[in-house]
Amino acid sequence: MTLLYTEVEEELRAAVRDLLADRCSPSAVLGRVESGTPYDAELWKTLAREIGVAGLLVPEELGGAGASAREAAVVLEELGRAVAPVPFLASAVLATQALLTAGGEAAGELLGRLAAGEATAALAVPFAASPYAPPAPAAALGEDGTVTGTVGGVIGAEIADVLLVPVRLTRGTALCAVEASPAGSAGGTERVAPATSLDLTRPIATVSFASAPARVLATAGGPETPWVREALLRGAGLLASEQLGIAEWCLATTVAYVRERRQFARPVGSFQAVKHRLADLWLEIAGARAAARNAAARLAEAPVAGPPGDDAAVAVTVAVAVAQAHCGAVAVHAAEECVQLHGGIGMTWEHPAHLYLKRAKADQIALGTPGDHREALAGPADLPAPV
Amino acid sequence: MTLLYTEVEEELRAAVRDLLADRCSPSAVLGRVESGTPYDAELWKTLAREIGVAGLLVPEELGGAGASAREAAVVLEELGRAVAPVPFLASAVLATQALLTAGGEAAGELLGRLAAGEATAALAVPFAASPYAPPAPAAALGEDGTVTGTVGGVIGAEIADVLLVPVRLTRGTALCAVEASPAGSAGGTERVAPATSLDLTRPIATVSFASAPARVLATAGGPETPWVREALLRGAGLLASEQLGIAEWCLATTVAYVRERRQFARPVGSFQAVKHRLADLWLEIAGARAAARNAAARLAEAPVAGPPGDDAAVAVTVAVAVAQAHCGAVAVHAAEECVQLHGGIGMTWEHPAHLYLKRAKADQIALGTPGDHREALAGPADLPAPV
Amino acid sequence: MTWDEASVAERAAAFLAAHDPAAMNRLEFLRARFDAGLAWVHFPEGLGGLGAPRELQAVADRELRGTPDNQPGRIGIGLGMAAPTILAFGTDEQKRRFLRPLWTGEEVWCQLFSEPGAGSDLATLATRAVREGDEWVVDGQKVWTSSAHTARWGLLLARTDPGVPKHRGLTYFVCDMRAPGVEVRPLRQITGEAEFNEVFLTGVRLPGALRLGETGDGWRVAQATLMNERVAIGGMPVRRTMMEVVADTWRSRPELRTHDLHQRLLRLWVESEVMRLTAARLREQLAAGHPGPEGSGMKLAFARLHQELSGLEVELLREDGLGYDDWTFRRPETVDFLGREAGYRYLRAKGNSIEGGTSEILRNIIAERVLGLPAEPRADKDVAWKDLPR
Amino acid sequence: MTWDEASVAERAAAFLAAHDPAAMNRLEFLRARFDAGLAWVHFPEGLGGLGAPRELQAVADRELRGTPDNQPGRIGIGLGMAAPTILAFGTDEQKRRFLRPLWTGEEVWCQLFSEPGAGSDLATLATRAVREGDEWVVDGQKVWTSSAHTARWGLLLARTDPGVPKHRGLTYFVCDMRAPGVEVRPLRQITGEAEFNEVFLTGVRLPGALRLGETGDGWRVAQATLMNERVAIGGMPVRRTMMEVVADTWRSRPELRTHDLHQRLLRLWVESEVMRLTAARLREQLAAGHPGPEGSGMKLAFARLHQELSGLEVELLREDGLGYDDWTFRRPETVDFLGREAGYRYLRAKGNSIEGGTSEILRNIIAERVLGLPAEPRADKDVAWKDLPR
Repeated sequence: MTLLYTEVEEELRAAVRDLLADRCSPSAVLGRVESGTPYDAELWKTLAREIGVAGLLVPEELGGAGASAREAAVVLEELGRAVAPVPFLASAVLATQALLTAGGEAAGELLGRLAAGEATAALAVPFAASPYAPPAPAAALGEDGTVTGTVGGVIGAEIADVLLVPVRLTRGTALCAVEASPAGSAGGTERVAPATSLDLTRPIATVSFASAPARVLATAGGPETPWVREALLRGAGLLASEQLGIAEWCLATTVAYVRERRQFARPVGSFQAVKHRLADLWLEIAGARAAARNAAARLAEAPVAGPPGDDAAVAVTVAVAVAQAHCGAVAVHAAEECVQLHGGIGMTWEHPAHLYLKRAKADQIALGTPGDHREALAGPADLPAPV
Repeated sequence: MTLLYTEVEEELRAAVRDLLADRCSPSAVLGRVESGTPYDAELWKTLAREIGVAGLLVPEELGGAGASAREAAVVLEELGRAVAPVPFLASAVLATQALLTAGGEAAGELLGRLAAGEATAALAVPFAASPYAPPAPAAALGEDGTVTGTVGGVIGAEIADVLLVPVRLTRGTALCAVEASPAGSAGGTERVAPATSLDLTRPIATVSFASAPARVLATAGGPETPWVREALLRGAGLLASEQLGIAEWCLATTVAYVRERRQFARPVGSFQAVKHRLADLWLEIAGARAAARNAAARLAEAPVAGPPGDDAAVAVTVAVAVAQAHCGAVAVHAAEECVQLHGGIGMTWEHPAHLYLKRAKADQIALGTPGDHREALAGPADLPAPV
Repeated sequence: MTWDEASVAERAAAFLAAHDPAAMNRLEFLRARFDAGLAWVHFPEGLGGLGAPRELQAVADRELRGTPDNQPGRIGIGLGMAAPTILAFGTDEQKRRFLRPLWTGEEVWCQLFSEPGAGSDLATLATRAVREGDEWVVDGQKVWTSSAHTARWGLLLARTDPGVPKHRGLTYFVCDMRAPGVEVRPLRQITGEAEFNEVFLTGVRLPGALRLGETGDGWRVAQATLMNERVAIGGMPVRRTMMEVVADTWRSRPELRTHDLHQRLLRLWVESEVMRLTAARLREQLAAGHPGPEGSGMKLAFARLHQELSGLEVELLREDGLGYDDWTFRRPETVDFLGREAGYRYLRAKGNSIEGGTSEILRNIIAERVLGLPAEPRADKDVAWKDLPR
Repeated sequence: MTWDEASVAERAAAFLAAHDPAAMNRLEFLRARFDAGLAWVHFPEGLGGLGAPRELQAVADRELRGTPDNQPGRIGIGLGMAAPTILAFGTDEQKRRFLRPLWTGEEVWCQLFSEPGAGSDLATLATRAVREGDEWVVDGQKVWTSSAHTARWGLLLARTDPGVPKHRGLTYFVCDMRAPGVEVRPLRQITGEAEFNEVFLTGVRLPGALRLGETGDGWRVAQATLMNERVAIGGMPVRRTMMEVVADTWRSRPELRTHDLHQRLLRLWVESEVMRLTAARLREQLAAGHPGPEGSGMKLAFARLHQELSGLEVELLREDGLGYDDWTFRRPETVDFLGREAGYRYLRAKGNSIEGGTSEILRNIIAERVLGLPAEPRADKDVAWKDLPR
């Protein structure tokens, strides 16, 4: 296991970065945020099909790249660095992980479509859900095989062709797939209502189902939804790399600004208090890089979830929780320093800093807060709470 | 109620400060710390008798000054500023408050002796005890009226003429007074064993009683020891002023040093990172001053404990808890910055900074940690804990 | 005469007896109140005041409670900054012309100080004013100007002599916001709305009578304005504190509580209480005539506390924290943290450590003016402005 | 020849076959090991090495495990700082004379750099070395010198030309610690013990052969020493981490637990783990031949973590935290956080952000060398040392 980037990973990064430099500049992202189509479908198509990022986590036998969490993490670093409005995390990580955990033929077929870039999926679970307390299904499967219910705070639903819905059964739970109606069509049995979101580049939506036809992909006997838990935990681990990318952009942009900006006939970046704050931030980010790499490497080592409590599962949980506890706070800190050290210009809509601040703050809440992840470490670290 | 200092208070401060400047320089304190007599009995005698600080909290009808917590707080600021090795907090605050709460003739007579500077007392309760969880008495009253038991972590015992001991009864508790044997006498029934202490200027000791003759000053029917609780709470509120004095010395000394000390052909204090840290510290100390003054003023307004839960009692608890939660941390922060910004010289035994660091760290633990005091605010602030 | 509580109350009662607000037009009532010296009693007679001690204003306000007011939230810059500056540096003519419509709210004021290239280092500003006969011709760009789009007059700081060090070549003007060449554009913020404006000044001609203070003395005049700005920011009345808002969320949403959040909230409650006590102590010092240096620190503490509390609130809300109330472009006249949701508070509070003096500059001020620490070596003090590196 | 794992292992096996440590005097064994090139395999042949890649040292150490060692804790300055400096800048004669007894531990070394007036700004140091014939006469005072009282030799930086800017007038010497005029006094610390010394140099005469590097080139030589110092501090082996010590206290004392402490401890556990991972990643980069800039930050992080953890431990212990194990004046040869109690750890850890480069200086280094931020304006670069303000 290495915490460095492999050559293959660096090549993948370069490909993604080049594309984003071309097609996803800050001003382009800013131009899109208040439009009716917050996600950039064309960019996503290129990423998914030409660079092949949609199938990174999908095994080769199902038509994917058979890569690992390490490669997905590198893609997320770059997407975070560009606050790119594409559903990679929603479809190629969260939904894909749920399908991988579900297994079986129907899930396999769907994974093939996702990997090929033919379809995009969303997991109809609140983005704010914590892997340590996955929410009970908000929808139910009727006797006629249709799904009814409402889920709020879902990412990537507006652009999804398939919605993966955890549902209650009379006994136990299931993961269902609902095909989205063609855009613009009326009278569908499922509805995606975009919500006004803090994060302008990855908005959330409320998804409702009214007797929507569904395929059952997997079932579980107890109240748990293992596909959801696994998707949330692995998604949280990979989100750390997105947070790393956000933080790196914020630091680099701030450093570049304070080197040039002069006040009192000196570059602002020559003032010692500014230097020390940026040095501290750099150190936090060096830690974030190590922690995010470690989470990705641990996830890559254990691509299939073992029984909870076995050594590999504990190692994964610790790596994910450490990465999220650290990186979630670092991204917010970096974005806040970016706004502050840009002075007034950082408070304006036309400067992209706010896109990063909003993404970082939303990411801090997503998939468990830093506090949730710290709490989850009390057991594995053997630091019991007061009684 | 005012948060400023009155003229009378400023006069008292000047008298104490002048005396300490004469008789309690940092080098004098340093010279004493490893000697067999850590407390300065001569200095204490002058303070107690000539300036009259021992009787500040004692009503005039009992021979005291009939002053209030406000004046005691000002004395503590000055004693903290000088890390003076005198038992003011132990005798004139903690023991005195216990006696005032006990009431009755025997306690009154003892208060008169303390106020006159004829005797010094110590409350045989661990200095680390929290007012929100006062310890059960560690000693018991025998049928023959003697006290037996051991209490650790007591301040001021080495120099005390009278030890106030909370004891268990068959039913309920009592506060007893045990006269200490004359120094050097053998075969006493009470023993004070000095402990090696973090705080060199206010060491702790273990006090043992083996059938020591005692007078019962007050009794209580339940398991509580109201004299102890009240002494700890009021002591904690006043300790904030000592912490303020410590912090002020540390800031002033550091500012003076960095103004003079040159590195890179500039005063160290002209470097912006140093300036900003000291500005932040100054702001914390301004807050500490307001919080400590507020605690003293609230205590002065309610010199006698009301029934727990009445408005005045809640106001006192909030003021004390806020002051301790803030000032405890500020004094440590100030002392730590003092050591750091003095560079190597701050790490040496011959520079007095370490005396303040050790006092501040011990004070942080004493009479409830900052965490204990924050916790105590959850109720009055109506910020309930998770269930 | 020497005014006291009784005589001010008597004066107010006499004024009310003669002027029934129910029977009068609002503006006429306000003008009459100004003329009666009950606008700001510490101003001189004839200029809306009685020459009375400042603290007696509270008596006048109490006696006149319930009568029409001048909507202080809308004309804060006029009241807080323009009025004291005009009083201190204006000519008699300027005082007579400007103070009455300023106080009644008939004329709104704005402040034209900051520029894109001159924020913390205000004295380096580049807007030029060139004398032509009895007029001054002004060219430049200002930014962060609230109320510019509603203002009749602006407090303008401009460079009149680039050949001397930067602090010495500035002159202070009253800018006619209706003059040709004044263009106001809204400046949208990260909250979605635009409290502020950019103001472009192109060949704006100002008559000499609009100069405030001496030519070249602009920096000193501006200092008075800025001092009053910080007093105004520190003393702004608040309906409820940010702490109370967040505490209410905590109380009403027990399902959101965790030990992590609880410990952080208790810490912030203590900080909030300490700040309240520090401010109370400061007010006592001011009332006793001993203004303490704590004032410079209050804005610093206030900014940090606001930012930490609002950040905690968004995190605490979890799913609700991922939402936002409204990104619509708007032009609010006042800032109201409480009328909006958590996300807005979080974003708006980021400005608290920038506007009206950044937290970095305030720390410098505390370090140098309060603690007496030496200034940094400076390369820009004795160099002509035009020769400064840029 | 080109060395690899197999050939080094073979060499070690052959050496062991010829030198039975059970049958030899310890010092003779170490000298023989040095002569066999198995002391530091990356050093040249004849100087204790084989000219092999540095990472093969692990092979030699593994093969010779269990044989007498040179007590590296006692001679850390010699191994970590003197040896690489002598190797890089020494004459052949100096290398032959010093390296062997240095490695075997026969001769202890110390470092005579810091002075009371020259801490962070080391280059401003005032100790003078004046040439007299083939000798140098040294006068001055050094401080923070560990091992000075046991050392045979000292790495001395002294000013040989006060008439040039401070960095250019320095020369590097090996100081004979037995020479007349060298006086060593213990320097007691806040922990009660004295790890360090003050060293007074009065008319100390050093032969010209003890100059290391060129006259006036001392700053460059010293940089090599200091770089190796920071590597040595970052790479120090630890039996257990401070986190483990505090966690054990937490586990064994359930009655001391509170939610406040628990939340703080969880945060520090995460920080400790992040630091461990950062250090692991750094080692990987070094091994791959791409030393990353993270090294400069590790000491900074290490100092802060140590200080926070040890501060928490004392607080957590409550009544026990009010005690201290021992104030007796002592002269320890090594620092051992774990052999002492919480109070000692708390006080000793305060030095972590001062010794070997203060945290302030390390932040400057990160800001300037890693982030490329501009240096502060400097007044001392081009001024003769003797003309600097003091």
